[in-house]
Amino acid sequence: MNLEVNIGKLRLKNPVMTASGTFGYGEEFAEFIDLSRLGAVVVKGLSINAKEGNPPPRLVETASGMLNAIGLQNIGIERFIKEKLPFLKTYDTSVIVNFFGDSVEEYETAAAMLSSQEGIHGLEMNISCPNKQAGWCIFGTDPKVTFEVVSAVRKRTALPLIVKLSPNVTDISVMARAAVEAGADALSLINTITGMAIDIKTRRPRLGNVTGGLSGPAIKPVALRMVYEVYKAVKVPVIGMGGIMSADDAVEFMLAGASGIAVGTANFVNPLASIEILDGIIDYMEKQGIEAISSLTGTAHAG
Amino acid sequence: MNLEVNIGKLRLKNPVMTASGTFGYGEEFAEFIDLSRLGAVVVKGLSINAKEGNPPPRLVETASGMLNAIGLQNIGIERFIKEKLPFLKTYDTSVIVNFFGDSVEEYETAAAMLSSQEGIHGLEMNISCPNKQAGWCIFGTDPKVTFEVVSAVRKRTALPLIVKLSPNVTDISVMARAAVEAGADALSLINTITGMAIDIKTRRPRLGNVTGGLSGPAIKPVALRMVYEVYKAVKVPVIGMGGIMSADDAVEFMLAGASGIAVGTANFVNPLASIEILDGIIDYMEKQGIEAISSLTGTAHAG
Amino acid sequence: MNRYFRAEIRSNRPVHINHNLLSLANIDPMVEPQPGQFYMLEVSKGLDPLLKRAFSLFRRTQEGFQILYRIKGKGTSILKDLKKGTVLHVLGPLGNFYPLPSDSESPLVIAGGIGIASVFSLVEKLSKKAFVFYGARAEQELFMTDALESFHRELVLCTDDGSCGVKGTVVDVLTDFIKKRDEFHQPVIYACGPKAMLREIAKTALANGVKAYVSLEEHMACGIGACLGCVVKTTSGHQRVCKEGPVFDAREIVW
Amino acid sequence: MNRYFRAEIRSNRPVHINHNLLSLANIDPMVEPQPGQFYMLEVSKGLDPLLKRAFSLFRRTQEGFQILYRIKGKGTSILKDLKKGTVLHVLGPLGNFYPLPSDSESPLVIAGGIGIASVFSLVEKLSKKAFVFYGARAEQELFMTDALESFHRELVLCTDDGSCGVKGTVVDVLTDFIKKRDEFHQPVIYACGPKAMLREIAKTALANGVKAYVSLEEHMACGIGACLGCVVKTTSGHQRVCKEGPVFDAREIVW
Ligand SMILES: Cc1cc2nc3c(=O)[nH]c(=O)nc-3n(C[C@H](O)[C@H](O)[C@H](O)COP(=O)(O)OP(=O)(O)OC[C@H]3O[C@@H](n4cnc5c(N)ncnc54)[C@H](O)[C@@H]3O)c2cc1C
Ligand SMILES: Cc1cc2nc3c(=O)[nH]c(=O)nc-3n(C[C@H](O)[C@H](O)[C@H](O)COP(=O)(O)OP(=O)(O)OC[C@H]3O[C@@H](n4cnc5c(N)ncnc54)[C@H](O)[C@@H]3O)c2cc1C
Ligand SMILES: Cc1cc2nc3c(=O)[nH]c(=O)nc-3n(C[C@H](O)[C@H](O)[C@H](O)COP(=O)(O)O)c2cc1C
Ligand SMILES: Cc1cc2nc3c(=O)[nH]c(=O)nc-3n(C[C@H](O)[C@H](O)[C@H](O)COP(=O)(O)O)c2cc1C
Ligand code: FES
Ligand code: FES
Repeated sequence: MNLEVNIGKLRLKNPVMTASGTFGYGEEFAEFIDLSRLGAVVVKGLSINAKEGNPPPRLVETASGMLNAIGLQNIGIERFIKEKLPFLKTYDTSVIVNFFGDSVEEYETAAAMLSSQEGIHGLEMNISCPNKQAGWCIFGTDPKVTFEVVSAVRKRTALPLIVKLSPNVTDISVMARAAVEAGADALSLINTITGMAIDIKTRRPRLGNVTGGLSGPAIKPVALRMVYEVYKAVKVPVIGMGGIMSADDAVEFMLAGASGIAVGTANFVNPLASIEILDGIIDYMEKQGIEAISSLTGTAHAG
Repeated sequence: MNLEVNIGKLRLKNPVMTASGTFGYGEEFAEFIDLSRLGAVVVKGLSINAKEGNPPPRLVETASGMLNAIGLQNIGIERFIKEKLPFLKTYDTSVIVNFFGDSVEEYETAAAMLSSQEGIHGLEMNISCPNKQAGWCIFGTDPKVTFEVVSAVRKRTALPLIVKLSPNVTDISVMARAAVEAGADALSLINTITGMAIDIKTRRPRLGNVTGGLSGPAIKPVALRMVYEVYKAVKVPVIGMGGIMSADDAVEFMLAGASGIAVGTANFVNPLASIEILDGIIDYMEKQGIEAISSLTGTAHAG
Repeated sequence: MNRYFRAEIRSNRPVHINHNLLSLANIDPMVEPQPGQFYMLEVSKGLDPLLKRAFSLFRRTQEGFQILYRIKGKGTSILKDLKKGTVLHVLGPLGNFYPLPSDSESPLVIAGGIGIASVFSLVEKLSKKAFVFYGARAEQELFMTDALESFHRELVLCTDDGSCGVKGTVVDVLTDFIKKRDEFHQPVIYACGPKAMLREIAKTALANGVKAYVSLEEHMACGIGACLGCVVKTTSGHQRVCKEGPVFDAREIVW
Repeated sequence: MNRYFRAEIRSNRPVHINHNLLSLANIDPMVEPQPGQFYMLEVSKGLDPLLKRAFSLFRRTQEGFQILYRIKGKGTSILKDLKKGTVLHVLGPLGNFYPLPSDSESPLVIAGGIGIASVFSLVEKLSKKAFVFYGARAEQELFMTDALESFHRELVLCTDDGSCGVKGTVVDVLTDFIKKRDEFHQPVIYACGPKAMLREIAKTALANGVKAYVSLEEHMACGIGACLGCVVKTTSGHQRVCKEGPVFDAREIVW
């Protein structure tokens, strides 16, 4: 049985990754699962400088989902490299670093800083965070701006470059094509869908930031549709995510067109989720007599 | 206690309506609830000629939601007027007719046909159905086209004109402004979010139409956020919907900016839902000492 | 008298691996059901699973009614764990029902697997001597045969593996049966089971000029004709399984 | 030895209107908890509610541990109906714990309402004579007072309506108490309760130069420091209640 998948130039031992922001810097989960079993660890989004993020409250549970407005709190690239990366290097897994910036220059600098590091196997560029700050959100919703910022970053890194798309757009395939034309090696989707919740007693928004990003099983049908559309629109590999809670969900994303998948909110519900999903995929392959997992990708499009 | 709300020129006895397509032509629910208690009955979307809709399967349940790909099956405006409207007229409620067309001309003709009928109190123009057929779906995702079709319809009807917005857009407030500039008296939102599901045994999409519209509690946070945004963007009344299952949900939409609300998928889960929500709103008003329900609208924006 | 009512679970016991018999007692007055009709049952008070589940009337009882169900997915897995005393909201009886045979017609009831749930009360009700063909994969998957036998109809059991009754499918048996049909003046078929089985039965019936009623399934949201989600293709366009069905004249279905 | 383990419900009984005591027995080996730590409990196997719920260690037992909880919303309403024998996935013990007093310090434990759940096992553990102030709205809302009394600490009960003990809030009592504090060399406060109460306690403590530890609550997704969802504002930036907390030095919180 062959579990390997290729995400552009990046070869992963299996298709199961962790979704950025739901797995900390990896170490938080090391006591529960063997990180070496994962296809890749994708860490919390980093910026050049540390960020405090949004004021609390930052979380609201919703029907089969949750809203978060973390606001990209992170320790900054330097501390990550010093304090977190050495730990991750001790595991036999690929390390993908999610990053963002407030300007094209910041994106370029961040990419360059990360690309000079040994032990980082790929970059995931977040152009899609719905926690609007300093107007940078537009990177992920206007194809021209997407093209510009991805092109700029492409020139600064030789690492496999994954661009993470926002679902908060009219036509995700337009965004996908813009990113690919600008040099993305792969695309990951979806990031959270912007939502909100109001407390009817206080009559105020529940989140400190008013709006937040919806994740979890509630959004799975939307995520799956977008992966299906993007698979049709571009030739590069797609990493699918959005509400994956089980191996069945993961397989659905692969059938829709994903080459790899990422487990997000499920990590909160069950710290073993990523590994249980991997085991479930293996089980599905055995039962269905599937030799290579990569043969599943996009088969729902046939016929 | 004053439950009345104004949707443009249309005065409703209370804010509770039924969402188009989830309440049939009203008669299906008449054995369960007293239709006269509703603020308005909004009927299934009509076109000039009857439509067969999409091939089955048309429904998939998802986490706290459902996908539908009905494909706008309906009996056509003439049969509606002959067979269904007389029944609705026997109730003391407002009748709002949801309609659509495959072209600007069809929209115009449909609006004119409906506007000559006594017993119809308002029109809801569906420009937002995600069940793509004949390319007409673009009416709801391109502000220029929205402006054009709404302007055309506006000239053909003196009835209160509600334009129903699609959530499948980058910026809902742009769409809202286009509809209002073209003459909409009110806006309703959200229609369903496009999604899909795949059967991992057959490896085929579960819906006959491949994609469908996601509704139910899963989408509530997104719907609420869009109502909040649209309330800020335009001056006309907003009818909020998307996952309203309880009076608390309904109140949340009003706080976000809705003048009226519509109960959709909840009607399937519980045929008494609309009336129970109305009763729950009355209860909330009593407990919170609220004199006029209309005073709630938009109060989450304050401060 | 209302088609939306509360019912209390009186018992909910396994009749076989993955199959349960649920006995409900109505708390509110209920409308009298007919064989072939169905109910939509609330399986959880939460938002997931969201929709009610459709189950045929298995049998009317003094205190209410029974449902025979297969544990299939999320909803039925929750249902199987519900205990005596639990109160559920129920919608029904819904849909049309099996039209009873005229005096000159001989009823021929065919059930495949869990399809027995839909025709059981029909067999019970049929006043004249009815033939009942009931098939499953193996003996253990034939349920409630004692009860069926107690009705004293002509009962033919079939299993794919021959572990009980005739070895073969009900369709094989039906085909044989129809061939020697002079003993029969005017057979009329009532069938419920997997779609593939029903399609074959329809074919056989049509080929032999025999009237056949089939009970169909489609995913449902409302159960009362409002959502248009449960349609099947018929010769006169899309028809709702929950309203024009679940029982259809086999000739009208575009298979 | 694992912080993600299965536990079986041994009992789940009301101790008052809307408050239950849940006794769990660990099936897998569990890590020894400390007073002030908490657990994330699975309340449903379905997808709604989705997240686990946070509850303080109430008391360590021989077979596992206990949770004292208030039935608040969706999750706890489901939890209260779970029966003996139900197996839950549990994450914990999580977070930091109450730092025990030094020999020269006199512990002063303050609980408001359900806040008793967090400090109960601390009271049990404190070797030296501790003062315990426990307040609620009315007598019926003071739980487990018998058990508290059995520890033979100095127990001061307060109720808003005076139906039991001192009439007034624990903050009033604390203020009085601190004024006459020469009988006390070095008090150290441990407090859990509504945020407004903790803020007042912090104010009083600061004003009187008394050390105070408060246990805070925030909505949580992961419970293990990964999501950054549960932060509170502190003098050294955002700190995670699930990791750096739930127990904080009152001086460090930006109230
Ligand atoms: C008119 C009618 C009568 C029925 N009578 C019986 C009966 O007497 N006994 C019995 O065991 N089953 C019966 N079924 C099938 C029963 O409704 C499904 O097995 C059940 O809904 C499965 O629910 P689940 O949550 O366990 O499965 P899941 O697969 O988790 O359900 C997911 C969704 O698909 C729907 N669904 C799945 N399978 C079916 C199906 N075959 N038909 C309709 N909807 C489905 C569910 O209702 C739910 O909305 C009947 C179906 C219909 C339409
Ligand atoms: C560290 C910690 C220890 C706690 N210890 C206890 C305890 O021992 N006994 C007790 O009764 N309660 C305790 N709580 C509060 C308890 O977590 C909430 O009452 C519970 O989560 C409510 O869940 P629900 O589904 O019933 O309410 P809902 O309001 O329906 O919950 C909706 C969402 O909000 C979250 N939430 C709601 N209220 C709180 C809250 N006060 N704190 C954190 N999250 C909340 C829920 O976890 C859920 O995600 C503790 C909270 C924390 C953070
Ligand atoms: C608490 C939280 C924090 C997140 N932080 C980031 C982030 O820093 N960068 C990013 O690209 N995506 C972030 N995401 C989005 C996830 O990586 C993922 O795209 C999204 O949650 C959908 O997947 P899921 O439904 O499986 O969680 C975050 C999501 C959550 C829930
Ligand atoms: C089965 C079904 C059919 C629908 N048909 C229509 C329609 O004909 N016209 C329309 O404007 N919206 C239609 N809708 C959208 C609803 O009116 C509503 O906007 C949407 O379902 C969100 O609300 P809910 O989550 O409360 O269901 C339909 C929705 C469902 C579930
Ligand atoms: S289930 Fe809604 S029309 Fe049949
Ligand atoms: S709950 Fe996730 S960091 Fe605290």
